[in-house]
Amino acid sequence: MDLLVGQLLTGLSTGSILLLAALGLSLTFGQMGVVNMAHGEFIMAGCYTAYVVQQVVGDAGVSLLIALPIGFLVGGAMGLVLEALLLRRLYHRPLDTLLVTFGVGLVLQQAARDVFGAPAVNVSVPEALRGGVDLLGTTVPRTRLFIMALAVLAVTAVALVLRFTPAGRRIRAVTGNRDLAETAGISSRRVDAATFFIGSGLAGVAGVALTLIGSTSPTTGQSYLVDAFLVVVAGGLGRIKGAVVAAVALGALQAVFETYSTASLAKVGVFVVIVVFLQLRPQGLFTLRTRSLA
Amino acid sequence: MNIALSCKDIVVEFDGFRAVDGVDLELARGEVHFLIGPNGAGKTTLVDAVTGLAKYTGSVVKDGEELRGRKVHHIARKGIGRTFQTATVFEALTVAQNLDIAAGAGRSPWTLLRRRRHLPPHVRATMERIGLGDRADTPAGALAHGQKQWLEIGMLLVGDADVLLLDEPIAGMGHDERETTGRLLHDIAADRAVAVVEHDMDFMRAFASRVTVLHAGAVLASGSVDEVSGDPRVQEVYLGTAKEPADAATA
Amino acid sequence: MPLRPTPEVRGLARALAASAALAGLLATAACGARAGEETVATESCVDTSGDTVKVGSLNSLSGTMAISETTVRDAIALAVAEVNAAGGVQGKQIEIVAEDGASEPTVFAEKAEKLIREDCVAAVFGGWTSASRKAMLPVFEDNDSLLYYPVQYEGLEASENIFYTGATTNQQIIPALDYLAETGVESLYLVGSDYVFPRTANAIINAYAEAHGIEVLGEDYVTLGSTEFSTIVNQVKSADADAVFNTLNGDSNVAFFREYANVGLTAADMPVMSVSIAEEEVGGIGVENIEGQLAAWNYYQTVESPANTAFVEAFKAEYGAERVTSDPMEAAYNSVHLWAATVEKAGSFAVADVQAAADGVSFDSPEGTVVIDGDNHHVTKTARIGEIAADGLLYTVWESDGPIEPDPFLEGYDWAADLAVTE
Amino acid sequence: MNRFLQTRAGTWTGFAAAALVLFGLAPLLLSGFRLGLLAQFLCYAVVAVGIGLAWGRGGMLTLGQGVFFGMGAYLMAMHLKTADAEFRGGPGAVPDFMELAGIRELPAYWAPFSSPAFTIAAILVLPTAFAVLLGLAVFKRRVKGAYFAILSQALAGAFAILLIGQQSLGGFNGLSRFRYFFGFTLADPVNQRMLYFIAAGVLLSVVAVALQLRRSRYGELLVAVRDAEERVRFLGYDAANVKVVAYAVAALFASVAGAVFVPIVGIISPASIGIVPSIMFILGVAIGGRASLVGPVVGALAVAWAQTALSEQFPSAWTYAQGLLFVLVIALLPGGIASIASVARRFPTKRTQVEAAA
Repeated sequence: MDLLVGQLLTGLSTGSILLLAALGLSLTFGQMGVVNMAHGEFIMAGCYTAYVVQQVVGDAGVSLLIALPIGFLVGGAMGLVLEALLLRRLYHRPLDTLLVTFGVGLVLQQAARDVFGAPAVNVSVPEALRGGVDLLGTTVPRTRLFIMALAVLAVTAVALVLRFTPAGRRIRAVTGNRDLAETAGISSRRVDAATFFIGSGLAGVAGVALTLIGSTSPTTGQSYLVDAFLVVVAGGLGRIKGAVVAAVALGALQAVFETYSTASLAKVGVFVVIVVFLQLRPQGLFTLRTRSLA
Repeated sequence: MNIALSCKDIVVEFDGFRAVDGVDLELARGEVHFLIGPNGAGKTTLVDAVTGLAKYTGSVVKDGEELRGRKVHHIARKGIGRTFQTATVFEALTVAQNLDIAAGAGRSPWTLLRRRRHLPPHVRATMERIGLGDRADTPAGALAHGQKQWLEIGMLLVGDADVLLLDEPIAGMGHDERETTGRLLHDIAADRAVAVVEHDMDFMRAFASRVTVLHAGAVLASGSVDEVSGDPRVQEVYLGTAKEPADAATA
Repeated sequence: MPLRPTPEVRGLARALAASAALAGLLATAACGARAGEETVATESCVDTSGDTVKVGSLNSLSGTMAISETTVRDAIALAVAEVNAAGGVQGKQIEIVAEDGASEPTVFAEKAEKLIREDCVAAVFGGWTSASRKAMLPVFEDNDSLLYYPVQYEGLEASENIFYTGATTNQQIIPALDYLAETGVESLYLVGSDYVFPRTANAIINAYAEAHGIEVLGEDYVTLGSTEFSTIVNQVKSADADAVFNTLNGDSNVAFFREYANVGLTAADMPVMSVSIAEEEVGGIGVENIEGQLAAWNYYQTVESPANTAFVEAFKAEYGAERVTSDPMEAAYNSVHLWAATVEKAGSFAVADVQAAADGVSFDSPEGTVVIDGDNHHVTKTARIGEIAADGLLYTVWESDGPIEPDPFLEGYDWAADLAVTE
Repeated sequence: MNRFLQTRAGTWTGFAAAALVLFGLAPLLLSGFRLGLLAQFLCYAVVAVGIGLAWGRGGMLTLGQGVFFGMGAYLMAMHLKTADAEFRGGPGAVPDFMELAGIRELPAYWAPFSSPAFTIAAILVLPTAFAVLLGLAVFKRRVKGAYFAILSQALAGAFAILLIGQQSLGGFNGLSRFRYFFGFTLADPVNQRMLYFIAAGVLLSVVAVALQLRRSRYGELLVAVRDAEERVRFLGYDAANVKVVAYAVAALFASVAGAVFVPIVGIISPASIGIVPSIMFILGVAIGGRASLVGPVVGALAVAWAQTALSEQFPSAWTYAQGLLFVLVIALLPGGIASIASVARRFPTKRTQVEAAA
């Protein structure tokens, strides 16, 4: 029983990390069809933002709070630049965006190595978030509770923005039917840029938060990227709700596999489960425009 | 009448919304059968259902065989061909290659793995028939808009489809091209059933052998052009709102 | 794409057959030695007629391992400069040919071959991961050349063509276990990255534990680079062992120690003994997360000896005061000096002469005197347990009684009899 | 030029020229070490031909070719290890690395690999069959485009992790230290040259197969599926089968390349087959020209050569160069080097653009 509760909690916390990493992707990939392999490096940029802010501010708690919005802006700005310089001309070539952004990721990684050095740097955890809380028989580190809360907050914020702001409504309109939205006078250009800003900004926020539990090094982003993509694939196209469910499910799955076999086999197991899942629910993954197949 | 395709009580539901709501439809060989109706009437969705793209309840029978639940390519092999609102041809391939592929669904793996030495005669004949006889080596992507639509129709012909479901085949065409297309449709309908989803009322009046009007997913009226035009309900929901037919055409 | 149907290449099958036949013909015509036959030995192209002699420095300068291996490269360069300043080897100045292993075993093999066959180096220094060493080993054997490998490793290897100047298991892992046993540890939890070193180390630990009445409460592996430790740390915590033996590698250590500290585990309740955390890694983990934890090595920057004072001073003078020195760097530094001493003793750069002269060659290194064992090509080393202090450095809390003889196949330990087969 | 190459005489001339360079000039001009390096690059080129087929012609961006490359390589390596062990210790002897890992009995799944015939059959059949199964599972459900790319990438990651965990396959260190190749001593320079010839022969054969596939009706159909998969389905074809064939052929090529790679390089480890190596296979293909036949070969050779030549002097600059190549070539020259001629001839017809964009 305790073990089960523990796994559930672990699943939730792993899932919330996955979700933070995947939420921005779900927007840019799900809603725009852009496969941004540099998303991991945007997360990495968020990590280094936290590091730099902490070097300047000193106090770990204050710097974390400052770094979160700055991380959003840093990630968002990088996303905007990427969108404006490269992706804009590639919207009809999703596979090419994948490769181009992979190249961008390589460059960003090497740039981080040259600027900050290859060794991991240390971002201190604020005093208030150190230690753990005893919950239902297991100890959950406060940092993980913080990340869970942040994930919930981020999802809520994205949902609210999409639902209630004019910009969000435009994003949803373009997602639903790009051509129709354009005839209705919505500039899909600007909406794309806005979507990308928000999606990439979320990567920056994720990066800041992930310094609490992981390392901050030039390769940090990579370790989250593949899992994040799997979340988006399993969650379904452009569905924030799907991403939430998929992240938590994959997190729990990973935890269960890890307990009963090895962590290595757990990774393989998760992959197999996703392929099988695709067999059962492929319709969650693609939408077919029937009027035109071009 | 030589009935080629018979649809009974077709219902297509998307998330609780009935896009097609109990439609009965018969397509006869020798007729150019127009499906008209305002946007959202369920015309294209009906075509999607028949060709296996959309799930539905009810029954679609072609030459005595039930098609519901069959896969898209199985239905196509049964001789049901369709075109799309935006002409969908293989832009990187030439006209000849497009038609050759369309003619070859039944080819053996061995034939497929060898090179095409010359064009099969009926493919060449069809190429002439759709007016692309001199464009055999032109990449389809370089064709004019209307030519692509003819090519797409040609692809159904070489594939031996005898039920053709054409979704707005004259969208974006000039006057002369419409005339040519209309004559082509009548020509090919001689031994086939042709259904045309269309908004253009002039074109419909000029070339329809039979008209079915859909509204809100259901059949509102069916019959000859005159019968349908005279139907007050049709005038009310559809023709009546379209004083100028050109509006409807571009809607 | 062809714009019109082009004439068919009827004979593509023939083209296939032709190229296959051609390849086959050339291949058989070019047949060399078969199994069991004498191979024509590749002639060494090392040129010792001039004033200089070349050596290779092969380290990952790019990729994931660059972080660690560039430090080794610097140490090698420092040692070569020292040897040159002292008049060189056999009166000849040493010239370094540097290559990038790019963190990939295949690149290590390729570059090793280039250094030997194209650059004609007298010896190569470098390599870090066991995978890179395993990849290079056949290259050095086939071309009969020498590799000096400076990193502690899992043992169970002895090649005529490799000199191992880092610790083998009986100079690092077993002393660490001895230390834990001495301090009263009766149960252990094993955590490691999933690759050869941790698996071999844990096999040794299990055998040791069984023989010494220590209980192993759990053994977990994570994929290399993994940063998800909540499940494992929770299991560690509920197992409540006396100590944790950590063979994690790289970034995983950061995530592990953060999680460890965050669930409230400290060095006082459950110390962690690490074998891959050196001065370089402490910064990234954050001293506050790891202070008081233990590490097992042969060398720390804080070792007190005249040789080490000189080494650290020289290194900081060359590369900057903020740099730290670590065990693999020291072993790499030693390896250059050991090679130079062996060549002087042999009076020759030839591989066979160096191999023959190696036994007993010694060097007064920063960690203490190291002596080459001519039988297994390893060196004697002093084991040290270090504790991580608030300044980020490690300080010796225990050291072995003098240098330990290398025993890569653990032949001198009865309880290890079932572990490995002697080559 | 292009026209000429498409005639029968042109094809033969092309092959003859390639054979002359590979079998005649290269062995004459290059030192044994450089020739060995070229042999290694030729293996990458073989993988690239397969990717060109699956991605350039079929639109399937396979970010997981490392899986099939690795399968072929490991299968071959298993044979070489068992053969070495038998040569030293008689039938059923345990390979050296297993002894060190404490494995005393030859695992059952290793036993058949002492047979050369079984090994070769396995190299040809196993990866291909795996690709067919996976392809059917994925393509029949119409998983395509970016979804397929991400899945194939995850597969490469999962496969590498799986291998690292297998001590009986050498784990993280992989398999290395091979002495004999079907009875020939690998240390002998003459035999190393033989391996080079085998690699060159494999490359030419693979190019010939790819050429036939491209020019056949199947090749046209494949392009049709790439550009408008649903249209093909509505013409009565099962488009999934069309894709599976190209995917399986690409897998077969990669597997054979891996099998030849192992005796040439002397090691195969998970580091050569994971996510990053798999995506690096793509770089050469993109640079050379994904939709062309020879482009991927040239691109793969160029990238491998540049990596070797540049990385030692400027390790950090090379990483930048790799990244920028991805960005610039794919964003600005999607047809790769192969399209330069037509772009320069101010002949950017729709055709090339469409092909390149797929």
